[in-house]
Amino acid sequence: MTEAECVECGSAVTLHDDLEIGEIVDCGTCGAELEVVDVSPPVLERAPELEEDWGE
Amino acid sequence: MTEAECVECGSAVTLHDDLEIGEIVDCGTCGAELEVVDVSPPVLERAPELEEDWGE
Amino acid sequence: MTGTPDLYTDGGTEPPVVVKLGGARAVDPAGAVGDVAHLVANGREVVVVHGGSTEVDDQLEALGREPEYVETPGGVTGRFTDEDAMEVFEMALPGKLNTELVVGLRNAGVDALGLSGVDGGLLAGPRKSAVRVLEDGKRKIKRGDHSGRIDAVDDGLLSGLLADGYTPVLSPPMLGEESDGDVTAVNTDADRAAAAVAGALGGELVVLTDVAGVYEDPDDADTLIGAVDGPADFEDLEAAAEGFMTRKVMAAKEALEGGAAAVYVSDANVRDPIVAALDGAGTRID
Amino acid sequence: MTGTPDLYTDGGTEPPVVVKLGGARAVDPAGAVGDVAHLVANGREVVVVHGGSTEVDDQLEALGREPEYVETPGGVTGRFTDEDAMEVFEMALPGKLNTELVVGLRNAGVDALGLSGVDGGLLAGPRKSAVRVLEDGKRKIKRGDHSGRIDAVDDGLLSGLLADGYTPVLSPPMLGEESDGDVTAVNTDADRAAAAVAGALGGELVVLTDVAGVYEDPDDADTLIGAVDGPADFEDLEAAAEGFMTRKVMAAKEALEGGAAAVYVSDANVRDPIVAALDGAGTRID
Ligand SMILES: [Zn+2]
Ligand SMILES: [Zn+2]
Repeated sequence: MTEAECVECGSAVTLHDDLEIGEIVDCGTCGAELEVVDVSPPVLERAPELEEDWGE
Repeated sequence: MTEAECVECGSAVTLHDDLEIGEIVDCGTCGAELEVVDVSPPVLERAPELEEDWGE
Repeated sequence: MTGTPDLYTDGGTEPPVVVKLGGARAVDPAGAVGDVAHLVANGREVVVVHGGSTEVDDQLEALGREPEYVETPGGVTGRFTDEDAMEVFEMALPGKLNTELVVGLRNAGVDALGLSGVDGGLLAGPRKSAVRVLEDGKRKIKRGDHSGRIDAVDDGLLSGLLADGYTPVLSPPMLGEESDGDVTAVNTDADRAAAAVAGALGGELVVLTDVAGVYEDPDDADTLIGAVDGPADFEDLEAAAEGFMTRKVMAAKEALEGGAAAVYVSDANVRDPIVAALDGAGTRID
Repeated sequence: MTGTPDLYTDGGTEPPVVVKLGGARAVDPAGAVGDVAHLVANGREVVVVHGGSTEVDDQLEALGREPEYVETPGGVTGRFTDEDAMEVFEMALPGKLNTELVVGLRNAGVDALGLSGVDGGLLAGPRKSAVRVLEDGKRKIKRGDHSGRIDAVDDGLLSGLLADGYTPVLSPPMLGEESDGDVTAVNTDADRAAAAVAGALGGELVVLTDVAGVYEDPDDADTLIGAVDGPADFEDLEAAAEGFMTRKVMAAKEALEGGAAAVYVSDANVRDPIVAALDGAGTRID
């Protein structure tokens, strides 16, 4: 178990071990959706809002 | 060796054994270019004039 | 939005017909091709839009590659189009299918002219390279997608071609605009492309599919919804639509909001399928 | 055929420029793309024509198929395009290459719009399905080819697009007319397609290639032929041209006979290759 800081509220966010780049985790304190942009050490960024869309 | 009739002048045209459909033979009498359109029995037609052309 | 006939650029009172032909194998374009020829011969302006998702998969497989589909957290399944897949997409749609459809229409007497959404910037909008996906139960951001949603149609290009007697035959990709101003060919849904075109032209949109229309209960042929008129009806339609039909209904909504005169969802595999649709054979949405 | 300036449809005194970009790997379009942008920004009308034979071979090979070439009794080597090969041809040229070139030009600020010869019947002529070939020393008639020679260009379509500010980007196939009146997409040489377009538009044809121009002796860089003016000069040029350059020279002849203002054969791999060609860097034929 590792931790990283929520970029929205500054709280510590607990992360599981097999964390992958691109994964989305929720901040338990403020509820923000955070994207894992690096894993060693873990770095979180606000996850982009994306419309549900599709192509052919 | 087989023979077939030239469609241009009516002469007998001598043909070799391993004749293939599409092959062009010349009439020894009138010089016409003849296309082999069937092989058993051999049938000859006037070979079409075609421009030298090419694509990509 | 219909009712009172308006005068259109061709001097007639009928809006252009935008026909969406399927990419699904179930949708045989033969009947539709002859029907487009009838409409055009009778002076109607027609724009054809086609998809071709299964052809993309077939060509990917023929090249020894695996089509990649992703599921979004909302449950929508869609193609993930990376750079290599986009190349095959271009080969399958504007390459093979569009050329074949143009030739087929020309053999039926239609002066067909094929364009993809990148040509002349015909179908343009922001590129989306990141998608939210659900993978092994995990929500993830996946980057490198080539997709987008159309927010601009060059209707002047289409009107000009129609006025000159051509029948435009359109296909994805669209022109995806990057945040740095560059453009890229990107995937977009052909139903929604057809909807954007119908909206921009104020046309009637005919979406041909492999069922007779939208059903209240897809397992009961007697529950075909014939006409949808007004917001309350439309809510019922949205509730009734299931599976791939959800996308057709969303396209219908986008078309009408964009200015389309009416939308018809109808069966491709009947005689004269477009005329049948316009005559009320399937589901008509106003 | 040049000399006295005429007034063209755009009110200017300069004819459209028809630029033929190579399909050969040696011809890098990057310099040409920027150069087209310069010309268009300066008010010049430009039509781009491209080939892509090596891309067809690459895609055939990626699909596990063998490109088929035949030799004619006259010694000309050419692709034999059967139905399957035609499908791959459509994928490679109007599909992949045309889309990529249109996107590349749009990123350079050009309002590019791609068309193949089948679109709107732009490049049309009789289909030839039979070819005379030399196989194992035997002369044969081989049938099933998809090829043709352009005898009609829809110059009105091109003029209309140019007048509206678009830069057409054209590629084979052409529209092959069968003896029964049906049409089929068929292969045609892109140099000759460019020549037909330049003739129909009365334009200047710039054929970009991977050498500086036509040489009296290809092994001696000092023997570049700068200007060819009149029939006697042209006979010398025909005598000097060897290998693939024979086809460029034949295309030049067809362009001039069809009404082109001038033809330039010049190097693609220099800075501003089109402007350099127009300024006399390569071989100019009048
Ligand atoms: Zn937080
Ligand atoms: Zn004889």
